[in-house]
Amino acid sequence: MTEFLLAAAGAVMFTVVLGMVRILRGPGDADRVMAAQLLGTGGVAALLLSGIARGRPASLDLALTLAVLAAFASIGFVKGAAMGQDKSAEGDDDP
Amino acid sequence: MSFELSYELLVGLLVLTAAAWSVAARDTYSATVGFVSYGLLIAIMWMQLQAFDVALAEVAIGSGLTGLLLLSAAARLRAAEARVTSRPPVMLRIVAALACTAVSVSIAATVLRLPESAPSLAGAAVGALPATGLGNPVNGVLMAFRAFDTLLEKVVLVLSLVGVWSLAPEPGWSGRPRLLHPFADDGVLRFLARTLPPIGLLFGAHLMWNGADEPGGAFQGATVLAAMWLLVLMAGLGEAPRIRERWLRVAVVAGPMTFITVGLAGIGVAGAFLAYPEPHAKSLILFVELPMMLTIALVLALLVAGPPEPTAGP
Amino acid sequence: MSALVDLFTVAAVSAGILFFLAGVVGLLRFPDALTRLHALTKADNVGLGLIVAGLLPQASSLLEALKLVLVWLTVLLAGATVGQLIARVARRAGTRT
Amino acid sequence: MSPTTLFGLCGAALVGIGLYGLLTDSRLLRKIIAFNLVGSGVFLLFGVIARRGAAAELFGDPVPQALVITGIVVAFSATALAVALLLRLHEAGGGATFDTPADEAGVKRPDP
Amino acid sequence: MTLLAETVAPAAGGGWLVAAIIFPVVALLLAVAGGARFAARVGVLALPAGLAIAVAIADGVAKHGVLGYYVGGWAPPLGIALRADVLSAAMLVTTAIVASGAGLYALHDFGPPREPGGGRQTLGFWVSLLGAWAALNLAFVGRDLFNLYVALELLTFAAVPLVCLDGRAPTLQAALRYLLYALVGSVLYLLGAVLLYGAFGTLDVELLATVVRPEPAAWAAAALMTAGLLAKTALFPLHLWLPPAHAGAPPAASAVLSALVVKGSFFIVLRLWFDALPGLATAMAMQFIGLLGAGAILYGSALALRQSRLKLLVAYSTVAQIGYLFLVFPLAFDASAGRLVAGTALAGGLLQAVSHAFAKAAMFMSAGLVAVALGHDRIEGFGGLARARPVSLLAFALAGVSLVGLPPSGGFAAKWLLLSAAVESGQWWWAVVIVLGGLLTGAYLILVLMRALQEPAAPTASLRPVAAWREAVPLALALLAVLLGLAGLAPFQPGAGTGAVAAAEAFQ
Repeated sequence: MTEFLLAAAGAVMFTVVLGMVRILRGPGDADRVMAAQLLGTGGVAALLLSGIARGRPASLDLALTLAVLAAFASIGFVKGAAMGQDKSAEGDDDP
Repeated sequence: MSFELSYELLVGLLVLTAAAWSVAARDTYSATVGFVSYGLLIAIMWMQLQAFDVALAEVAIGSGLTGLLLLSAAARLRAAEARVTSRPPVMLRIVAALACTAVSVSIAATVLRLPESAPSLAGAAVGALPATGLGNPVNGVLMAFRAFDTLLEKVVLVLSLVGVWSLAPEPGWSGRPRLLHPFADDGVLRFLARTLPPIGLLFGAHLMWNGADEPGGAFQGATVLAAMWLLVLMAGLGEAPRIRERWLRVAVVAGPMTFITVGLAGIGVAGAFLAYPEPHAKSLILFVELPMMLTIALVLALLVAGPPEPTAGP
Repeated sequence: MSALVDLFTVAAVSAGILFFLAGVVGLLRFPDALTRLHALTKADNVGLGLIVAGLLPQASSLLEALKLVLVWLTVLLAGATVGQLIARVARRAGTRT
Repeated sequence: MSPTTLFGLCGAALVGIGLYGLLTDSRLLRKIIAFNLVGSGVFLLFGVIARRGAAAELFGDPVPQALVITGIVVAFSATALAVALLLRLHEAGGGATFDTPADEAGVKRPDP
Repeated sequence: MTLLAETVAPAAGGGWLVAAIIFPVVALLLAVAGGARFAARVGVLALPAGLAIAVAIADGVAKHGVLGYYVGGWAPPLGIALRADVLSAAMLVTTAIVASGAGLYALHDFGPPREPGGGRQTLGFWVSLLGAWAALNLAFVGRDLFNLYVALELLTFAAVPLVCLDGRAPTLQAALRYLLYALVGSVLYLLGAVLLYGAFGTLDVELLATVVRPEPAAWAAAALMTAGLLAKTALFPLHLWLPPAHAGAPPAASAVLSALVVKGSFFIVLRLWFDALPGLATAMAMQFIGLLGAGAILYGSALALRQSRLKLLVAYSTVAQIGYLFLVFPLAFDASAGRLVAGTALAGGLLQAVSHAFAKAAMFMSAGLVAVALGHDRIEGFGGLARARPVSLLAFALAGVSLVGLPPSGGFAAKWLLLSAAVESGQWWWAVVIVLGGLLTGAYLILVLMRALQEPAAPTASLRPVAAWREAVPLALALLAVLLGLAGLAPFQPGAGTGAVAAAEAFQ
């Protein structure tokens, strides 16, 4: 069972690698943030799988922290986008 | 074992790709997203190194709070950054690349040639741990053996917060940070800000409490709390504090002050500054960690929020 | 009994990975940001859900099982919200350019 | 190759990548990101040292692990202060790099 | 008299070492909690008390030779040790005096705010001053390389906000540049500490000295840590951040930055090479550090000569004077023993650090007063200054006497010791650099004084008034720098210097 779960963790990480192409290619900011979001979820899944496989309860705490805070970075993106738009609307970009 | 290694190889490659991307990407915003992913991946690496306390800190700080900080900065600087088109001459870049490669190679060579029988303080730490009453040796180092570093690092946090505050433009001093200015049509965010914080609060407290014996601790717990507080403020559910408010300032220094008070009491009771009398060591440490968690959470959140600014925009 | 449980775990986790894979393929292949977002949110929520379901019988204590479920709920909650917010930004960016 | 060797190489490479970014990119936010890469490369090396020092039924030496946690806090404060400085500089008309020299003569000195 | 003691003895009086660090920390926390109005008061009250603590440590060191403390009762390598020797005591007292002077001087600019909403600069200044003081004290008594890293970071976070208190774009830029240099410097230092821990399993200075072997890990660590610390000390050619940062800050802040803050990282370089890794020094490496020092002296002085603004001139003079500090390394290297020895050269370096602290603080403060009086600090417009502001100018000139190295100043004593170390060790080329640097320093200072002695181009009626007590502070510091030669030379006579060498060798 341990081997299977570890292999599963590896497989999830592999899909995440594929998703990282979107971070590199874009084209929009939204695409990049989505890829980062996928990375977060994939990371959570990989942590759960390898944590259970090796019997490390600490990795569940780690996964939960990741789940709580991965969303957080994405909110930063949204907030940042809103602030960026406010700024260009105010037209104070040029000194 | 070889399977394990290939998993680690994959993680290592991903980490390096994300790092290279966050340096090489033309657009700063995409570089920042790359850096946030890097923070997630490096945490997985820490887990592979069996350093769960560090992994928790890295996830919370590296991907969460730093991500928010950098992403919102990148958004605000977008126009100015885009105007920067000049790049250093090719020759200079080649020289820099060669020099950096040389540094990397020599560090790698040094690390690889370290003695096979690695010197370690693990034995000493485990041997001294019973005197602290804690079960988590990392926390023992942080709160007892090297408590002095931990105390001073909290002072670093307070100093940098005052440094950030002192950057406020004169009319905005004692106003609210821009990140926390209320932001229009936020029904969805409000929903999240109502549902997630109870989970986060519970979990943050769990991390701190658990940290005495298992991976975790005041710092990791505080980061989760800081994130929850920021979420509530960003969604406009709570009033962002003005920095002239007395309760805020008192809370900012409460942690280090308690730490110092307990430390000074240690001179009389246990014979040295920051020494704990043995039977009460664990309860004293938890007593110090509680206000420290409050202070850390506040300071981290306020550092992310940035200097207060006069209200503008929607 | 234990073999049956293990079989369930293998099946659920494998299905979860398939969903992850599908989500990634969607993220890579779909033509615009909104459809890509659609593919992604469906896939990673269900994918993670299946993996959590598969891991539940392997948990060594009730607390561990609870944490597993909590992780899933958190990701579900955050994913749904952030998906909405990203969609809004993507739409606004789309109409602006 | 053992995992500590692998991660040791990664840490060394991260330091190099970060230094390169610090030296060659004139955009200040990118310099801040690059500094974070160098920092986390150094932390990773600390982690490798900790893992090598596994003894007394521990997976790693707790002392370097604790030092890294302290280091992460310090690096975060540094990033926050640097970002705040950068945003303030931007708003004061200083641009996003060191290349646009802030105008010494054009700015009024505050009268004491 | 030994400059560096070789054994830790947690003796009576070690508690003062904790007090020296914790006392300013408590004061700064109270200032944050109390707000700007309260901060200025706490700061003023803390200054004399901190001075008293420093004097108590110096007294203890004079009695016992060395003070030591194990924080939390945990002995190294697991715990953290603090220790004060003669070197630490001298720097602690100097820091306390200069910080007190700066605080007194700053009361005018950063006193309690008048309107309730104000006080941004007041709070920032006092909290940073107290933070820098705590950090410097830790740098002087810390004996654990990671603890010293924390001291370096505390110092950075206290010093950077001081640069840009006025919030103008040029000072913000200078502050950010300073921050980036400082951060890279400390991360390199940390990397070196990692390698040392990995190779030898301890970060304690005393223990490291007993276990370090000359091998690649130790060399790499020493190189990285030294490079990082040199960037923080602004040694040529890593000095680029210093002139704009020190020249743009408010005068009281410039005084603290130029006189004290750069000495914190220099002191750790000393600790590293003399205490932690004494056997690692090679003739080549030491000559190289000396070469950078010589470059700093000549380049900094030459650029100071070309400045048209007084505060920039004073800042470039700091770049040059830092160079002298690093001549200690080649001069203290004993080629036959293959290691650094504490002797005449180290005594000269210490005296240079102390006398430069007093002189440079006095210079920045008087330059600030001149700028207030005239409304600018362009040297070409200084005509008539000698008549209008004689006290400020006298303070500036007296500080200059020490920087140039004229007898009987502290600067003279320092340069005399360095020169005699150069002669003793037969390294005449450093003597040439020292003399040449003195001449250049004299040249740029005389140019300023000659301008000030000229008749004014226009009537000086537009001068703004300056309170007499503000002029007294730099004058007192400058007098200290001059008188230091009389007091300071006595224990460091060439004879006493060789005595220190003998004593140091006896311990090894």
